Amino acid sequence: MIRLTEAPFDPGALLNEFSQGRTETGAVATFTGIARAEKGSTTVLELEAYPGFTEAEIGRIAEQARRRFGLHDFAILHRIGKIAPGEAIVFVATAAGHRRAAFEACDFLMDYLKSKAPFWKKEHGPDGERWVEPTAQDLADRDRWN
Amino acid sequence: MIRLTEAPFDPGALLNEFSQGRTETGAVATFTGIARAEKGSTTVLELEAYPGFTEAEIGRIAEQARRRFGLHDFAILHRIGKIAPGEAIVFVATAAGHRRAAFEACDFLMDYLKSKAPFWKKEHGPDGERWVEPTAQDLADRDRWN
Amino acid sequence: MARVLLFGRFRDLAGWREREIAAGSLSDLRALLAAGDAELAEALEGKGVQVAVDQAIVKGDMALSASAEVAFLPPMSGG
Amino acid sequence: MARVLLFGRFRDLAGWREREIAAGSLSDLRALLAAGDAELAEALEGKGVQVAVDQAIVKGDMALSASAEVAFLPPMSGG
Repeated sequence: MIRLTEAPFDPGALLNEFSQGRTETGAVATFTGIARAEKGSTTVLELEAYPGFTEAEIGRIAEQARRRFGLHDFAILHRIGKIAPGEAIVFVATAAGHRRAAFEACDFLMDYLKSKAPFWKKEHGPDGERWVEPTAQDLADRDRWN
Repeated sequence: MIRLTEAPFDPGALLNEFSQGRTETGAVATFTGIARAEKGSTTVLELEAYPGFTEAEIGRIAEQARRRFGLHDFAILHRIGKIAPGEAIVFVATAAGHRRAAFEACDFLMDYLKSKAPFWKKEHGPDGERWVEPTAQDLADRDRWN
Repeated sequence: MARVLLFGRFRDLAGWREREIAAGSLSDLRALLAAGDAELAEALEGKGVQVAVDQAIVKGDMALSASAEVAFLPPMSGG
Repeated sequence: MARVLLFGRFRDLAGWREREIAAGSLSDLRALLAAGDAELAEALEGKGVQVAVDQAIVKGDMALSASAEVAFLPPMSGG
């Protein structure tokens, strides 16, 4: 499942839906990214996607993760539009037979989403707004998988 | 939060409760371990703990994880007693400022729980029952953190 | 007419998000954009910028069909 | 009287989970267990087995108080 949404979402409901009826999976790892207030310096985060293209690009990488880590399944939900501090921005769940594969695939997908997925992110704060690009750490994290 | 429970639990509700009101956390990683049917060879899993001692030992390692990875918070819930295939055995959640710390702490805690925490695990199946001890992989996983 | 889409900081820089522009190739399109807005055209040549034609990333120049969708994509950052 | 607890496969092997046994030290306790059940006593000496006295892991021999709780713990495996 790959989905973009403009509305706030419920990570717990997604985790339960994702885990349900799995009698051979063994391991479900999740990551929830939450908008940070940055001690008041960010009041709203704004995420833009390229509808159609963004889902297709994520799908391409998710299929690569499925093969590389032998995933049984994955779910990726990403907020777009304006997001308040404390709200979830992204939710990734991975299911595998054993925990190592589930953890690594979840980590891999998040590194991809942070540094290479077609999203553009703007921080709005009391001092105005600024576009955010991947940090050196994001690029180094991504390069671990090459 | 560290808790043992004999009753089935709801990982989604735990994730939401854990994530709520965090405006500086940024990253929540979770792991849910699910009892596998092993294609019918396991019908019931039975987990035993040493009440009091088990929670205290987990608490000692969780505090170590909190310091090592700079965690904002953690939650560990572990089933004991009889568990049917498809039911959750263990849930670990970690909260940190950034995703690397949240992932690594969750991974570290699971390696500990699988190989060193005071639990004893019996598989019941059509061919009888057997006690399960940590695999060579479990021990190798744990030794990554030394 | 190519449908030109600007994302992220390009949209703020240009002051528009979507325009119909008649251009036979990507290089023609870049020249037309530069004639109207030199600052935007320079930003579109920046490090890490990608171009998608009909929702596929392309490198270098290419001919554009009459109904092409051309998107200029600043460095990406999700999550 | 020490309160002796067996966990995991030790309980199945011995056929009991908890017993009160009068023993002044861990080595006395092991000798008493061996006199009653040689197979159990041997298993308790196995690789990876740990002993907790009053819920703290101990190594080697030690004196036991009259109200000591002694637990024999097979190799652990959760999750």
